Amino acid sequence: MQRFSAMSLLKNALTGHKNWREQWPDSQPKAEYDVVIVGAGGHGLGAAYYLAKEHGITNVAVIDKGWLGGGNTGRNTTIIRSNYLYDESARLYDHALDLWENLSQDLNYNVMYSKRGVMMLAHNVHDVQSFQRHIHANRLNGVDNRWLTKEEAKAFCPPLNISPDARYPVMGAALQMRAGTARHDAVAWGYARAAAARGVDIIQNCPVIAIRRGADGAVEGVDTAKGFIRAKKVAVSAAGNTSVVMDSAGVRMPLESYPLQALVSEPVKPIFPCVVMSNTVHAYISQSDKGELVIGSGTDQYTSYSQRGGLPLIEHTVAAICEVFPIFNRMRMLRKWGGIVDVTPDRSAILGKTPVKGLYVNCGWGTGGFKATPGAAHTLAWTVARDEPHPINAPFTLERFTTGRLIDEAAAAAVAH
Amino acid sequence: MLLIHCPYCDETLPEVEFAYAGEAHIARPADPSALTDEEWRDYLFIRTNARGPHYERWRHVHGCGRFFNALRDTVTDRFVTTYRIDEPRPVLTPLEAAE
Amino acid sequence: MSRYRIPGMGRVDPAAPVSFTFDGRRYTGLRGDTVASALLANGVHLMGRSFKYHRPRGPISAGSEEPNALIGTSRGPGRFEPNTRATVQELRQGLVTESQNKWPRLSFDIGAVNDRAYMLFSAGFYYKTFMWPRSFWDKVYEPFIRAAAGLGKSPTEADPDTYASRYLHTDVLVVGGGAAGIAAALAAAQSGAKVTLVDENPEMGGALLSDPSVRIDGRGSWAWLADQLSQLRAAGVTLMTRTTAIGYYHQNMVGLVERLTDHLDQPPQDAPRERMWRVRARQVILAQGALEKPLVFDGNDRPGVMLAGAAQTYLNRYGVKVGDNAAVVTCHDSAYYAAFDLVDAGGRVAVIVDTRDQVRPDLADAARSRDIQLLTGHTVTATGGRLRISSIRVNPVRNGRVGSGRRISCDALLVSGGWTPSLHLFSHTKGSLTWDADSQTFLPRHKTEACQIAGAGRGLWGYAEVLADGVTAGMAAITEIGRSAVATSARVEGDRPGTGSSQKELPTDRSAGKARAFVDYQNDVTAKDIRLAVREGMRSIEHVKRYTTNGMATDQGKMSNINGLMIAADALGKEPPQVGLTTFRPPYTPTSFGAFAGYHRGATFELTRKTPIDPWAEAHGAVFEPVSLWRRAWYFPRPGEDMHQAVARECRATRASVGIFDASTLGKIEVAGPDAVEFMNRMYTNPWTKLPPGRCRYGLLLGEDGFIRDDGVIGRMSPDLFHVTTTTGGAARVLNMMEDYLQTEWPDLNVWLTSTTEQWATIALNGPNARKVLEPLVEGLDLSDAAFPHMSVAECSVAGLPARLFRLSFTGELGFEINVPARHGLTLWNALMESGKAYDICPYGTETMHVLRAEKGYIIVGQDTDGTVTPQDAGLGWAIGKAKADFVGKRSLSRPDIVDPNRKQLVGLLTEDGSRLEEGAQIVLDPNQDVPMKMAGHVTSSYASDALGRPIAMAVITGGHGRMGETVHIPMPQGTIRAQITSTNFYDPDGERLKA
Amino acid sequence: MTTHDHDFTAAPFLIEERPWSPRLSLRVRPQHRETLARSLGLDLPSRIGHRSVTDKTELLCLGPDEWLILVPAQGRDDLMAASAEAYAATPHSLCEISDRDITLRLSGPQALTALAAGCPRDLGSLPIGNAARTVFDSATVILWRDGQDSFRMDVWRSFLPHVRAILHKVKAELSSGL
Repeated sequence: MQRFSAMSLLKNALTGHKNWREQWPDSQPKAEYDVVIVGAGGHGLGAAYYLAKEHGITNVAVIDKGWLGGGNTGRNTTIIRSNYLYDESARLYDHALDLWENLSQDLNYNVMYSKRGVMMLAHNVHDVQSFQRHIHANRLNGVDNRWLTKEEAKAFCPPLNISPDARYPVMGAALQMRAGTARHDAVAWGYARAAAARGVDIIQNCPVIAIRRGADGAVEGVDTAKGFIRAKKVAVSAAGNTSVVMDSAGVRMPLESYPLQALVSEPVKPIFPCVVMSNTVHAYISQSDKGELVIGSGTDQYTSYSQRGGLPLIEHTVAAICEVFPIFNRMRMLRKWGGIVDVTPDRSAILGKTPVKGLYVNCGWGTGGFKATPGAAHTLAWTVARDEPHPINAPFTLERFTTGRLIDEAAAAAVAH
Repeated sequence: MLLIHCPYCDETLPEVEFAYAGEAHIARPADPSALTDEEWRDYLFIRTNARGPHYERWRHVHGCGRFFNALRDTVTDRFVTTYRIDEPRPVLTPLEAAE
Repeated sequence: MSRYRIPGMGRVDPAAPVSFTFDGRRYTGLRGDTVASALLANGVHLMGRSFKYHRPRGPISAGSEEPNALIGTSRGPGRFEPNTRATVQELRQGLVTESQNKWPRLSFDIGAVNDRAYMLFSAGFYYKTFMWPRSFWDKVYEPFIRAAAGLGKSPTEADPDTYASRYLHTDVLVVGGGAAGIAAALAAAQSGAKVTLVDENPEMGGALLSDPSVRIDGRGSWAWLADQLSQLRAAGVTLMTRTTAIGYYHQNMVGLVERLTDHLDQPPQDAPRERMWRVRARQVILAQGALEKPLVFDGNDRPGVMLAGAAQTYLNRYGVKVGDNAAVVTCHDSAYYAAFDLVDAGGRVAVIVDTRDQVRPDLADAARSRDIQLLTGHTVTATGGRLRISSIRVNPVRNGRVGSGRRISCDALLVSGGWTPSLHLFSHTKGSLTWDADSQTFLPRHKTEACQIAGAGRGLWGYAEVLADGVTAGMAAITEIGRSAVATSARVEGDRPGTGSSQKELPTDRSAGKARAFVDYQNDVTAKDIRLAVREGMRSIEHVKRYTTNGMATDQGKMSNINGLMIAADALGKEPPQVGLTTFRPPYTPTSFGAFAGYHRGATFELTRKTPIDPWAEAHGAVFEPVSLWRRAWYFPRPGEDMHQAVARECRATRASVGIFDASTLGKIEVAGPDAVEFMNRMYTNPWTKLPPGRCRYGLLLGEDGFIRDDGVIGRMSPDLFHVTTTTGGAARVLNMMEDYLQTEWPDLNVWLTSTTEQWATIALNGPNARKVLEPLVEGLDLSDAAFPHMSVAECSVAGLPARLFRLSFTGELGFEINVPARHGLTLWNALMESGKAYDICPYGTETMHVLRAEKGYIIVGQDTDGTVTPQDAGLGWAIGKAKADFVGKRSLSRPDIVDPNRKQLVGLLTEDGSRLEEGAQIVLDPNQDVPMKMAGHVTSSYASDALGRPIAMAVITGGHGRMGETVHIPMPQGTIRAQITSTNFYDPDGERLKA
Repeated sequence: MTTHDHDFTAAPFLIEERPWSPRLSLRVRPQHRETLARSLGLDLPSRIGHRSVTDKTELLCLGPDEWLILVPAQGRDDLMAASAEAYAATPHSLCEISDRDITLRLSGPQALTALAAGCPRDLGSLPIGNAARTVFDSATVILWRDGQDSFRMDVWRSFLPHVRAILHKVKAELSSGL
């Protein structure tokens, strides 16, 4: 792999950038691989990278129906945090956070992980109770997360409106300083480049038609638009389309896919230093390194694969932003787009083995998949390589929906009485 | 914003009057206690999540208040048909399926 | 009269000068000018700086697609907005504008050093560096990158303006008021259909406004236009100008934003600044025309370089000459007409450089007759000048080889790279496009919505064709909705048909690596950036776009997408459609947040529900808390009291004598019908069959997953009638859940549900003296403990009002809940306060309610439960009807993990040091472990209890019910607290006081 | 109606709060509709959104098994009695909701425009003499069209202040002439 560095940049600059090589080849499928990963998003490419890097499995193909990184990896609002309530979630997301901190150096690709702090606003007594519970649990789990008074919150994020007359007055906030954002496309590209350099084939524009199983029920490979690809191990990491792919292997999933919308404003000079989330009014906002305000919306009420999504939801989201940050009322929306998120009944991911021999799955991340990218990919690689759960992804099984051992972060933030 | 035909009001009305109510034709088992944990899980959690024609339920919550069924293409979001809760699941014509 | 203004030309009003400032300097323009046209009239081309290299830039367009001339505009405090397009902002008296992204000033900008080091800032450069040493990223590199980001400055004050929104239903919506749109609207209107015609400009007409010389039906185009508009009005067509169709949503819903005041000198009182229209149309006609493309060559961004069509617009619409000595470079016929108009208006055009070898003879002749030098088969390889173009370098191209160049001086360069049909809204619908090899453009193919596309948007050119196509579209639309009309046709003279081609960057005789040939002006993306991206493996246009940021500027690629695609396709050796076209996203042009928020700001951001007693609470200084959509009285501080003192007093008064509480927000549902009891048996965990009328019972509602969803006291009014109460936040959910089961699972049951939450005002009286306060007001009911024991309900009259009276308690004291028709709520409250005077009756709020119930161990769903708690976990196993075969959630209670004895169970906690625990504090069994610690549970409720003279707490702890008396540990930052596990029933465990 | 003598040059439309009057929700299975109608002496329209009036008692069909009854104060008790009488033979539910809703009257040349600010339905096509349960802004409302530009709006008590606030914003907006 051609190393990136300040020197190489300078050298190439002086030679008119004629000598940069392609970051990953446009591979065509071989007849057989040790592992086929379905879905070339950050999660799938990352899993391939860690398979090659940490488990020496390089005969790997990552196949995607479109272009790599063209799904939710390239459509999300790039929020990264790990201050989750339950031990299982906290471990997984904090593991991801540890990997995020060194990812640029590890991949030799600047993914611009920006530790600018994620602040979650409390608007009522119930929020305060819920956040305190998170903060205490995080402290005992070694996850950083602290309480801010509303004045401290204002000091940390000056545009914030802390007037007591607000419809939903700010009563305080929880701040995770280690959290922040990253450059989403760079994550997919960085993993793709590093994986390809280790021999992984990245096969784009190659829709999977079905997962093929043998007489013994075990996985044999995948039928694709470019023909059958033999593989004893197949890992599905297809986000919104996971149900469809798994269905072809005869595995029915506890998933529903919803449209999720996001938007950016016109670029302005730095005004917004951190990431702010308000679950009560549904406002999620940060400012990109380009100067755009990046704003996350909620999911539409109905399941859909259309990547469209309606106007009313966007109107509410923007109203919420202007309620919490009144100075943005005259800012302009530049672009809004939709993604498809796959949601499980307990809003936590499914990550690991399936009832089918040789079939692995990584899905159900809902609206929070980006932040987990390195952690999910890293532990999925382990599970695929050893055909056993990683201590960190072990709780995120399919079985939990049978036994009732749910990891219900959403319910834990139950609505107020 | 979708337009939805309420089979009870027999009018096509804006989505904001309606609430989505999940996949249709998942009947509550007559005797849940007779079910295995797996069967009960399937009832509780397993969903088709179809990419294409999808049988689903809506409630005309800000109108007549009725729950009803719909067949909607989840790729185009276009409704093929809506029907009363007591009506049988309409058979999908190949043409509609092709959509 | 400004130097570059041509008297007698344009649609501006020479008699109405308008004064404004730009970067502090005062200028005068005319009514009808945009900021750009007014500055150009004053000879000012330099209006902005680019994003990355801070290169000097002037307006390249005359419309909303402008990427360069972005300015800050303001009108007094709180009314500043950045990134306004000078080519769109209409002049108004006293308008204050400023340039952006420069320091110290526009003409001399330090940031321009980036331009010197441009070689370093190649596409994707930041992915390749800033990684060493690691710590530098947070501390040095990123802050530097972020500081350099952005164009204009964000507003810093709240916006004093208001915004409006409106729904509109129409038969036919026509987007675009040019020739095609007008023809379509008129054709449709003739059928009697309800037609709405919208255009983003201040006046209808589109390109016609820039082509006054064309004659239609024997009249000059402007006269014809005026006549058409009056015909449209006569036909009842709704005409909306300054109105942008921002997005095309499901089933023909189109979002429009109407700009109402930004162009006004003095907006009327209460006028909204903008209005969002949500239009539902049976048919949509897209007549958005086409956008002209620049040509890509070294130095194509110098101020003075401008689209030919824009120059033609400035000339004909604003009477402004963009230069004294213009040059033209083009690959499309349309630029010739711009040149001809300029000369005919007394200007000079030195040369027309056409990249094509052949030109239409009539155009060549017309050029010669105007003494315009015509160079076909030539290319432009450089431009001279710094803040304004001074010359171009032109070279002949003979079969691919670029000959030697010569310099031609000019003060303006009109460029045309051909035209791109505007299909933005069409692609919002996911309609598919097809590549047309002849015109080298994408054209609409498969439609997903009920729409027609007309005119230049379909790649048509020349008014005759476009007008005819508009009529066809209009007819098609009305036919679709079952109407009809007679098609008309228009006669066009002096039409301006034209053809052309799309180009990659122009050939040059210099090192391509050195060329500064811009594709995306604002983001400073050059042709070689795109080729570099391709070289690095970016094969889809999506990757190229994201890697180079081409097309991601505030024009959203209107200027750059196709040029970028042509270059990428060339680099990949593919046809453009194989490389793909990035999908256009709403909004069509940047749209202010305020327009989306509409009325939903401040007090009306979201509705606030208030009870009938709320005015009394407000008048008596209550502090409120938001609970779901309601606002509830939290506590009633007396002068000098803080929350803690107020709550302690309220608790003491209630336990000592009597307290009064507004419980009106509790959800209430009337469950009526012969099968009511059967329905209740199926929904709630409890058994209901044996509950006699006149009695009530605590009811517990689960989800099918077995977890607690809601609870409340339920009274049986008669054999077939239950008065169900729910939690405040749960009311709507519970009713919806009941309706769901009733309608879809058990339609056979004869039961009907009615929400009566707001029918009743509910007032709770608690305390040893509650009966004494209530008794005098009650008629038709014996309140004695014998006649009306705990958990009774009856209908009677209270204070002369019809009432449903419950005897129940959420405090452990003798308690009553009185329901009266809501409009009488305040009357009853006052009557009880009056009657309670003798007993120092004390109004209390939700906080005291929480403390009192905690002292009794009564749970709050959502606080002591969190959606993962079963009845057994909460110690409510007694509320389950063991004999019942089934009820909602029963099956889940036998799942393996649910019967696990080590589940977290609700218990009481008493700290050893008497300190008050924090709600949410985590509990461990072994305090001597390292982080991460094994947590055993957490504190769900914690209060200072006046009654017990010590703090109390409730918590869920793994296997808690089996750990009574055990000591657990709560590690806090200040140190670990020891606490003992107890029952949750802290106060009056035997419930003597209830029986008072 | 008070709309006629009102001066709409001052305000584009008029908002009045209607005085309290009894209001009941009647629920019965469609197949028992006619039987019950007979025993209660009411004319229960079968089509959702349709209304009927019998001696000062106004009825509106809100759902396949749901009717809203506006009855004069004196008629209320008789109706209750008749309902109790009929219950055994024809099971149904008659629930008093007189205090749940408050009714506004909107009238004037711009009444429709005002409603279009918050109601997504095409109210222009709502026939005079019909009614619809729908939404205005974030509140469920019942809209009765009494005339070309005369509407009644039933709103749940606690939602009224919000609805009023929005309507007043619209009023100011329309008064500005833009």
